Amino acid sequence: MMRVAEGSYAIADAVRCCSPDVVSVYPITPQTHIVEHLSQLVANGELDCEYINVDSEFSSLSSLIGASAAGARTYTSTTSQGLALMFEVLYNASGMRLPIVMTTVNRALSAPLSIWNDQQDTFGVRDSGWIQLYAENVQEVMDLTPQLYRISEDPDILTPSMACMDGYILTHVYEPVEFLDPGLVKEILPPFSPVNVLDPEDPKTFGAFADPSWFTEFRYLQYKAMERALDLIGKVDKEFEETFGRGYGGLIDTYQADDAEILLVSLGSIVGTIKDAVDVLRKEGIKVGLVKIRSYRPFPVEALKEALKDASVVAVIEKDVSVGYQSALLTDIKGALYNTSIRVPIVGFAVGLGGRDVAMKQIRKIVENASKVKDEGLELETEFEIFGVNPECL
Amino acid sequence: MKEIRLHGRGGQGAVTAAELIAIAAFEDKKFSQAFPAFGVERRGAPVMAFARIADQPIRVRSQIYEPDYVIVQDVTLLEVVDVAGGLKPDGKIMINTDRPKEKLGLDTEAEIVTIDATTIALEELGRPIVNTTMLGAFCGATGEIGLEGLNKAILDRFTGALGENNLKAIKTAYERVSQ
Amino acid sequence: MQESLFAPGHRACAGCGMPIAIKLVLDAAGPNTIVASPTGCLEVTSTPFPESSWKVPWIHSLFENPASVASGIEIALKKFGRTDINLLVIAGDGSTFDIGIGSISGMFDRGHNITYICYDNEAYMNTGGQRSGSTPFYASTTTTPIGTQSPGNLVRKKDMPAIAVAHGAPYVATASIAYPVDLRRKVKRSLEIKGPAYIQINAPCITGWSYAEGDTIELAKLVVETCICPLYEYVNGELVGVKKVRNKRPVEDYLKTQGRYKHLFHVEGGEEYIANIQAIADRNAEKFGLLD
Amino acid sequence: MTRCGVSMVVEPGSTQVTKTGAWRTFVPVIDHDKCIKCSLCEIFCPDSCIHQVEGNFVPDLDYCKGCSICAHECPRGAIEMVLEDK
Repeated sequence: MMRVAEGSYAIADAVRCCSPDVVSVYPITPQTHIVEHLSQLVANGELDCEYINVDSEFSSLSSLIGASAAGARTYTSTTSQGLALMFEVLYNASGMRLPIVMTTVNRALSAPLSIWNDQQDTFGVRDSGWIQLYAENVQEVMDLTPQLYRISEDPDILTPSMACMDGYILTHVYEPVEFLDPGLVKEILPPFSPVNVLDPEDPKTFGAFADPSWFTEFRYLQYKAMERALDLIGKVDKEFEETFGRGYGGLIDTYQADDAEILLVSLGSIVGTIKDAVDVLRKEGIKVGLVKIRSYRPFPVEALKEALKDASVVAVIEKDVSVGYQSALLTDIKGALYNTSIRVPIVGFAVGLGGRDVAMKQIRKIVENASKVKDEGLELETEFEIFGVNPECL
Repeated sequence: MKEIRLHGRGGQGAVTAAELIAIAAFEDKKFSQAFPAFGVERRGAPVMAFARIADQPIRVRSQIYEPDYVIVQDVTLLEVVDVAGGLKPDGKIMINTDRPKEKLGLDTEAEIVTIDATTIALEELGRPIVNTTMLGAFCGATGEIGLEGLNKAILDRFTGALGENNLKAIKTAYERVSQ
Repeated sequence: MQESLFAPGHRACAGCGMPIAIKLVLDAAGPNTIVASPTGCLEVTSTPFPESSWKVPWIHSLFENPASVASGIEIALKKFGRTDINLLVIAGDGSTFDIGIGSISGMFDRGHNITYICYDNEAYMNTGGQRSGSTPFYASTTTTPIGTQSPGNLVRKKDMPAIAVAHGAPYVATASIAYPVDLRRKVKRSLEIKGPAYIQINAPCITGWSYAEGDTIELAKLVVETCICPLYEYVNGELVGVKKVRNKRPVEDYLKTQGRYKHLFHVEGGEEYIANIQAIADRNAEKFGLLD
Repeated sequence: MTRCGVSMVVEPGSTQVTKTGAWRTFVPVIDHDKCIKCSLCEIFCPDSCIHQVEGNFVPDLDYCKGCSICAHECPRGAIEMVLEDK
């Protein structure tokens, strides 16, 4: 059934359809509406789960480590400072191969304190061993939720995952969405049946310490599971499409990309604005297209090679900066193409930091800059730009 | 696509009004989107919200800079906010005031629609909360959302006497601007 | 009266209790003071860049660490021989009761000469009113909402002052914005006593508690007069003073004025819940000897 | 804004550039004849905006948000909240 709902409310309902056993929460803007709606579902008896208000994000994820190890399907959500406080626990969850699913609302990191959206928080934990998928709109986050449980809990994967959604822009928007049918969700999401649980009948040790003769092997196995996830993400997206009639293209998606000379690469909610900009620019005769990244970890190298190989210039647009060297998605994409025969110039633009609005005219300017690279070649000093800085500061 | 910008003060329900526009438009079988100008403003501070209505799914997610319509819930905002900023010349601005429009000192080519929503809200709701009343004015002055859809959106949101009284306030405002 | 060290132009809600507490604390501490604060309403409403309401030096770092930041300030000042400066942490209850309690424990334990002020509005108000460790029984918050399966918060308010006393903090007190003379005196006393001090100030939140405009001080009085919030002070672990309640009011007088308790007057079992709150108030009256 | 590289701290008391009086709907009107100069209005004002000027307590309307705490707490009922015609 389609109706207008707030993004956070819709996500909470999607979580309900996945029947988590334990939900552990700590408030932080702009994630909070999700867990507030979940608490109301529990208070109304519409969601039968254990819901705990804990003392910090550190505790919320830590408590889910315990719950997941005890065999529960678990859920939490966080953002920004909360994700940073979880940093230590993130590695712990993935290292113990606990299939926790978390909605990670993207927000800038302090200082200066900002409650607004960018993606430095999740890019900052890209190496933590969590699957990261980024969504363009509320519907995509909703649909990702059961998909992530399915992927994370797969016995060949057993890796925690996060659905990344832009703070406010998606959490606080009201738009028409198709609500999930819990019955159909059950068709694609079997009950969680972990092999290893904390159980006195079959006592196992979780989180043993590993000396140098073993640590590498733990990481190797995680790395291999993440590689297998590359296939499963696409497969589950297809299964979802067959059941619900909505598919997202798997690891990446493209828009007007077939004959595009200028290819924009981006992820998250900005993708929608870019699609509208592409339509406008196409009407003006500019051959521009878009590659939308859905899966950032695992990183879809092969899919990207295929998508980018014929472009004259690639412009990466992301809400991230790696202070000291460019930005995460840009350097990853350059890295993916370096040892190939694809020699397309790649430029990057950090936009929307700390919630700065990204409108069509900024996308147009980025395309103009990229077009100049196409015609005149790449100048190394303009390879990466923090876009739209107040001239007083330059 | 039609774009609407709403100006109010924290606590006056500007975000709810934007949400109701989105729901009402959806009731009219259109696509819609509503969102606040995200801030840390507290009760009483000037706030903004936005809404879009279109025949196709809406993808753009930037704020609205050149609105077709502007709704101003509190006339005192005119002193502190450029409420008509970017408003399209063929657009409309709806302002809650009992002052004559020529005395508002608004710099816009767009049509100015005034309505004393505070008085209507006090009469029908007993409180000077004008967000729904102004939607009646928006509905009557622009036709971008239908009264029926708006009424349904209101009843989804407000139950009992509050819902009914809101419908009355909307109807009064709708009729006043439609005259 | 001197000009306030907390400048106007801050963005707190009209009628907010917190800035009243801050004003009174700074009045008592004076200009020779440094303040550390966590993330929260106080921080976002008083320091929107490039502005600040603070006329004393002030630092924000994170939500969970102001006690540790202040500890660092204190030892640096000691290194520079500047032991004459008043050092305050001013934090809300979310930071104090929950996420920052580890840092606070460390600060008490190490015995830093810092006065830790908690302005207590009994929930995470900056993020829209979620339950904190300070939320009292049966209050409706956005994460302990009313529903067919829930009458609001079902966990008692954490006794943070007792935790401070148990750490051996030499000065621990509770105060209220409705009693400004008492509040200022307690801040001054905490600064005279060497070592860590903890003062918890009841500060109503107009949006989170949902009450009528202008009632902020009235509610701050009622919570004391009903004995729900006893005002007391401990020096070196000994209870040395309480604010006597001359005319003890029934808890209903306090509860009925607030949206967060509205359900208690119509849900099934509401009377029992109110009786439970009354029992807490009665116990406070007896434990602290609030009545003559 | 301070140029990059230098500290991005701000000046003391600088929120005073923001006139929160713009938030107000009701304005306090003080009857100086009834006033007994107890200063409770000044003490309880969350916006530090009531001060004694030439003996009388007056709200600084640049900052007064119209919260009405002063009117509620005045022991003589000397303060009335009036709908402001801006």
